[in-house]
Amino acid sequence: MPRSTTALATPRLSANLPPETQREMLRRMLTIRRFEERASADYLAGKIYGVVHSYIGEEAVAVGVCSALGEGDRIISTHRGHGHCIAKGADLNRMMAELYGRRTGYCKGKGGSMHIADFGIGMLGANGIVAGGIAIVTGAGLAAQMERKGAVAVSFFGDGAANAGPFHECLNIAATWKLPMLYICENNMYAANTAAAATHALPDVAARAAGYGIPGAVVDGNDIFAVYQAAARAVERARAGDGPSLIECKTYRWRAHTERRGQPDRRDLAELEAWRGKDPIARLDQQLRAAGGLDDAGREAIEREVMAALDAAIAFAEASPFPLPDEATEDVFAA
Amino acid sequence: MPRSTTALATPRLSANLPPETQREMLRRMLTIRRFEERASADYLAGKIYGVVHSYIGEEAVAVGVCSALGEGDRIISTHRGHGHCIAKGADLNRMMAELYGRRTGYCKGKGGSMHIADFGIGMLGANGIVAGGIAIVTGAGLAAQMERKGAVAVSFFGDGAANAGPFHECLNIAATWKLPMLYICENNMYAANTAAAATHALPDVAARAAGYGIPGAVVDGNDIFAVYQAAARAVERARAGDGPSLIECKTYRWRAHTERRGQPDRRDLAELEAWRGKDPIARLDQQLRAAGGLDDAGREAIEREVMAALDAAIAFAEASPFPLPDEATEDVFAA
Amino acid sequence: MRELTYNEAAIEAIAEEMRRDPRIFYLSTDALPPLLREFGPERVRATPITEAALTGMAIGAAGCGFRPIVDWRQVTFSFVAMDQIVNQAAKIHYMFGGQQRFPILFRASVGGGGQVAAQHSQSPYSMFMNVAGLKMFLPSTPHDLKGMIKTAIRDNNPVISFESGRLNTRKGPVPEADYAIPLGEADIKREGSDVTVVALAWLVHEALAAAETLAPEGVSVEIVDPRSLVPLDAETIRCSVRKTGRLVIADEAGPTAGFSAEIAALATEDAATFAQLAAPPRRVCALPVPIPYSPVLESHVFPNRDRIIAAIREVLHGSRPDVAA
Amino acid sequence: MRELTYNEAAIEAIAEEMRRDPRIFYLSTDALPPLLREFGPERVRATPITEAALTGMAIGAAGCGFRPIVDWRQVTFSFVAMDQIVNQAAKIHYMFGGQQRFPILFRASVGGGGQVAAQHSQSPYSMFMNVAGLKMFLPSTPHDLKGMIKTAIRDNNPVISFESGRLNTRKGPVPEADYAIPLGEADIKREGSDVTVVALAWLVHEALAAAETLAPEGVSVEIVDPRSLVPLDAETIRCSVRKTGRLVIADEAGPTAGFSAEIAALATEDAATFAQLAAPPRRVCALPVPIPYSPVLESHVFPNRDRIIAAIREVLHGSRPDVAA
Ligand SMILES: Cc1ncc(C[n+]2csc(CCOP(=O)(O)OP(=O)(O)O)c2C)c(N)n1
Ligand SMILES: Cc1ncc(C[n+]2csc(CCOP(=O)(O)OP(=O)(O)O)c2C)c(N)n1
Ligand SMILES: [Mg+2]
Ligand SMILES: [Mg+2]
Repeated sequence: MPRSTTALATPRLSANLPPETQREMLRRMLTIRRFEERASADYLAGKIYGVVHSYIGEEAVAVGVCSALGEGDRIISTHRGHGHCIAKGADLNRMMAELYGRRTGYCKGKGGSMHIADFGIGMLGANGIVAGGIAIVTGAGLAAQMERKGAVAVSFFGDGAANAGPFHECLNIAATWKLPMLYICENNMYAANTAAAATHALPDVAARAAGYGIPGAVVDGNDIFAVYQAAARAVERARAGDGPSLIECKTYRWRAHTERRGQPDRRDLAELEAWRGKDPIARLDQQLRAAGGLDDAGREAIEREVMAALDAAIAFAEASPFPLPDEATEDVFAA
Repeated sequence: MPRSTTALATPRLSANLPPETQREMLRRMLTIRRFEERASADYLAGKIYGVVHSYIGEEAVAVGVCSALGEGDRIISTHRGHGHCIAKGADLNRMMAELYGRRTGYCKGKGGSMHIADFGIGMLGANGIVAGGIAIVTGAGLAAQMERKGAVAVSFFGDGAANAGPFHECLNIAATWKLPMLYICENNMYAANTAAAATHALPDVAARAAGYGIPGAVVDGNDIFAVYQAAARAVERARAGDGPSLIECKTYRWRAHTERRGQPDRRDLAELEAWRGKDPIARLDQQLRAAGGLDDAGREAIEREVMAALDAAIAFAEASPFPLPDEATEDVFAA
Repeated sequence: MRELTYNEAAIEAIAEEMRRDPRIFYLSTDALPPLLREFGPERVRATPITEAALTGMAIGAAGCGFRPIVDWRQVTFSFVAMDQIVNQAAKIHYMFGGQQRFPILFRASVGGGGQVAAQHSQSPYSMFMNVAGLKMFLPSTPHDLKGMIKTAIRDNNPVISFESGRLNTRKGPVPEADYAIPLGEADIKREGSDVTVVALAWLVHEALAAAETLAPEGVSVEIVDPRSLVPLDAETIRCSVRKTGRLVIADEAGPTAGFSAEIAALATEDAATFAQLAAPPRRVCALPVPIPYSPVLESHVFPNRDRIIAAIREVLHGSRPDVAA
Repeated sequence: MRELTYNEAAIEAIAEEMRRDPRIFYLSTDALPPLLREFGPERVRATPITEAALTGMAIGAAGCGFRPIVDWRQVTFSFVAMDQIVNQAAKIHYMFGGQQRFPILFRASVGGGGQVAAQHSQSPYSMFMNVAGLKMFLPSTPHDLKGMIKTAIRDNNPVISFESGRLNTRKGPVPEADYAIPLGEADIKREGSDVTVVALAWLVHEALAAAETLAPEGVSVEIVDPRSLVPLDAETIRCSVRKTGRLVIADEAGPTAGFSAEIAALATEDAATFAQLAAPPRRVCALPVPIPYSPVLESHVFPNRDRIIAAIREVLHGSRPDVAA
């Protein structure tokens, strides 16, 4: 890795990225990491309800892809949605308030972790249904094509979702209509407890792209530059009217499928340890330092900034009121 | 044509097929042709109800594939199902009686044209839902694998169905579990009035096979030997435990999507005429004659035989009683 | 007034709205020639046979400011899209705290009578009624269909237009002038005093025929056509039942947890209505079986004017001492 | 008697049947460890996330002589399989004239209470009840669940086992000896004389609590648990209502065209029952909204013992002169 089944691969561009951009990537990944650490802790502490799916370990995918997008571009997420929200620029206060079930949250406390959305920034929502978002965001791709403003739409989905019908229906439609789409498969090797190796005919989801005549690339999902490059090329292609691309990011989640007491992680611990060694954040940190773009002080400054924003979000959530019971009957229909 | 995207294509075997086998193929294709001619006429005459989808022009696909199957093998069909029934050896009397809505029909008059099935001969049914049969027959493939008797299962479906989710879900499962399956795409270039060219990213459905690591072949669906060869190789592979194959048969339907008065056929008439010139029956007839396996007398004998069987089926249907109204409440559940 | 068929009325409503609002586009596995001719292939798209994807794409496009129409054609085909309908379209506005509007019109042909057997003869609207977050209607006339489709297209939510296959070619008066019929208003298709028949779509016409047959016997039948299923005009129905004291519900669908069950429940659970109810409500529905092919069997399964007449006679004889009906 | 949780009872039933019959195999997107350990990966298959394909494959395998179990897990996920459920599984035996049997057990967890929001808190069983050709049940105790799953696995038709998520870890007595509970038999969970409460699953327990609260006031509550939704034991329900003269229906699902509407309809449309009904039937259901996430909102949406108590008080005051209740 990174290996590629198509034209998508290119010489490493990291050099071309200004250090401040690279530091911003680091800050975003770190924000996701710390947000998820806090979400898990607060979930186990009973301050967050229902179910939480942690994105820790996969930060380079969301941040790498979203770094290649503009404000007018739209994305959709999965049940594992916090990382995509943060990468697209969502407000931590309203995110945390939603997890806390407060009326100041993105969904007024109606959605929770699996349903955070911010249409204002082009984040079309997390989704509790595996593959449920692929068609919705493909509709956003159709909208972008009809709007003729050069916007693109991005579908994030897992290896598990790649075996579901909507993947096929939508890739064919997007390829046939040349929709400005990026299909980003986050292959973290598992669908809950089920290994991708046991449910996929081939190891690479990207190999399916050829069947639709579109580019399919496999990239190291823990190498933010590899992800960024592949995404940037695909965005270019989409904006040029040449249609969709499929990018498979090989990565791994560090925590169990969901945050739940007494739910054993059935994966091989050695495998987990090996992947923890490929921490995408440490990797960018080292690359930046090696290139002279970061030192201890700089890293600490970023850490402080991130923790300050997170503490503010927690404080905002804690201080926010719960909805009133009667608000449950509001928002069923739009006016 | 025949061109191939994989290893499936082989030197023509027609020479290896004994003439009586080839004459039997001709007889079956002719039976389908005459059955459909009569079904259309009787539909327009009001003796057959609901809707009828004619298989005329595509006979070589059903007969070519089923000629490569044994009794224990199972197939599933589509809304255009008469040809597959006849090719697998269904009883013309009970077929026609079903179309006539009689209690002696395969479904006691409950199913009609879109739902003829004969589990006794491994014909798992026509199906009114596009792509609706693909998963069902994949389950028959799983059954065959678990039965360990070397049987295979065959899914017939159209170009339209190839764009639907079940195609993808099932090909991946069959490839992953190495199920003894044949996926036969009857690409007649249209889904009702919608041209395949407008709904498929690539001209060849078979190109999608590579994404699952299985063989995918494109064959001339009007060349019964090409179809037979591809099917025979795929059956061999399936029985050997090597898993599924996808075979795309390029063909064309001669009549409108459904038999309905006042439903204009929106296809290009020149295109239709060109394909009528590629009549799979005339083609086999000529090849047989050229090889000395058929003369006028032989052909007439087959015609007489076919018409006799068809007349008998009509007579049987005509003579059969309609169900009693109360029979409508029977068969909702099995005992 | 000029007459249009039920189907022509639907197309006219859609064409008028598409002329008015460029954000409207139409997705279907078969592009309807009249719409395609006028609006072209970008706004009237012939799609792959992927109702699930079309439904999801409509949600996404709606969330981006468009106003899509998805023609599922037969309601049968909407079942492949059920996840997008139930898990996404119905819930997305609520789940996301109302931050975005999702204006979508879904079209689905329902009903039987064409000998197309179980899969293609379905009337499952109560399955959709049970899902909170979807509006829907099933009109009985070209006039009502046109007016309600126009309202639905202007609504900022997903709305399902169920359209009766049996009525497609039936003609009726449709004004030339622009008009819209609000959702949630039942229409009294015939006034009467002895019994209330709540009927849908084709059965409104069967009920009218039944009323004609019974009139000479001095039986006065009131026929209430809810037209809109969600929101449902319970008050007009209850009012009529309070007046007549008797209730028959006629629906082409099966009875079990059906539209007819909901009408029986909302009438009887209302104290004032219950107090006036002189006889048990009666459901005149399809037999609870899949729809068979053979005409002999199919016509036996579906309700009709004769069964409505029989039900009316029944409820007229059932009677409760305390209620002067 | 030894106690098992609701979930343990289900697994025990399945394991016992799998030991008995080698034709049974289990398809699910997550292989249940206890079953996988005992029966291995050929009979207990972890599959891709393709509930539609799994459902169709079960139909095909059943038609070839196997007896598959498909675990949809959350009923939410069954919606991607709705075409296979409604258009295929429910109709295939009938459509094909009964020529082949299709024995399949489908499992689906239903209900809310876990703050998992709209998509993962659904109770749509009435949508399935409306489809002719499917059997289904929703038990309230480990004992009933085990006995009904065993019956379902031995049934030669598709049967859906709806299982209440709220009850999963609730314990109850389950005999060691083999037993089966027939479908279509309601169970009177508590005898009483003043009012009939027809309740499902978790609400059976809420109704029992309500009955305890009201007993000291001299209110005698009869609690009928239908257990089986299709076939539905209308007679036991009607009998109870004829005895008490009053009916409250408690269901975690929304009311519209729901199970509760069907119970109200089948009770009131029966002349003998209608004649004894002293007050309008009352539905105690979830509010007709998608289920919200925040605990404050979620608990407001769902029915509970207090709302059952309030409904019982209401129907006890409503009264009809001609009926001596
Ligand atoms: C249609 C559907 N089936 C099952 C589930 C239950 N489920 C939730 S997440 C998940 C695994 C998803 O795996 P993947 O797509 O690889 O995403 P990941 O969790 O690995 O990020 C499953 C099976 C679901 N949400 N939707
Ligand atoms: C899910 C679904 N959507 C739509 C239809 C309506 N329909 C019936 S046949 C057909 C075209 C099928 O085309 P294809 O699969 O190529 O088969 P062909 O008719 O060409 O043999 C359509 C759209 C259907 N039966 N099922
Ligand atoms: Mg995964
Ligand atoms: Mg075709």
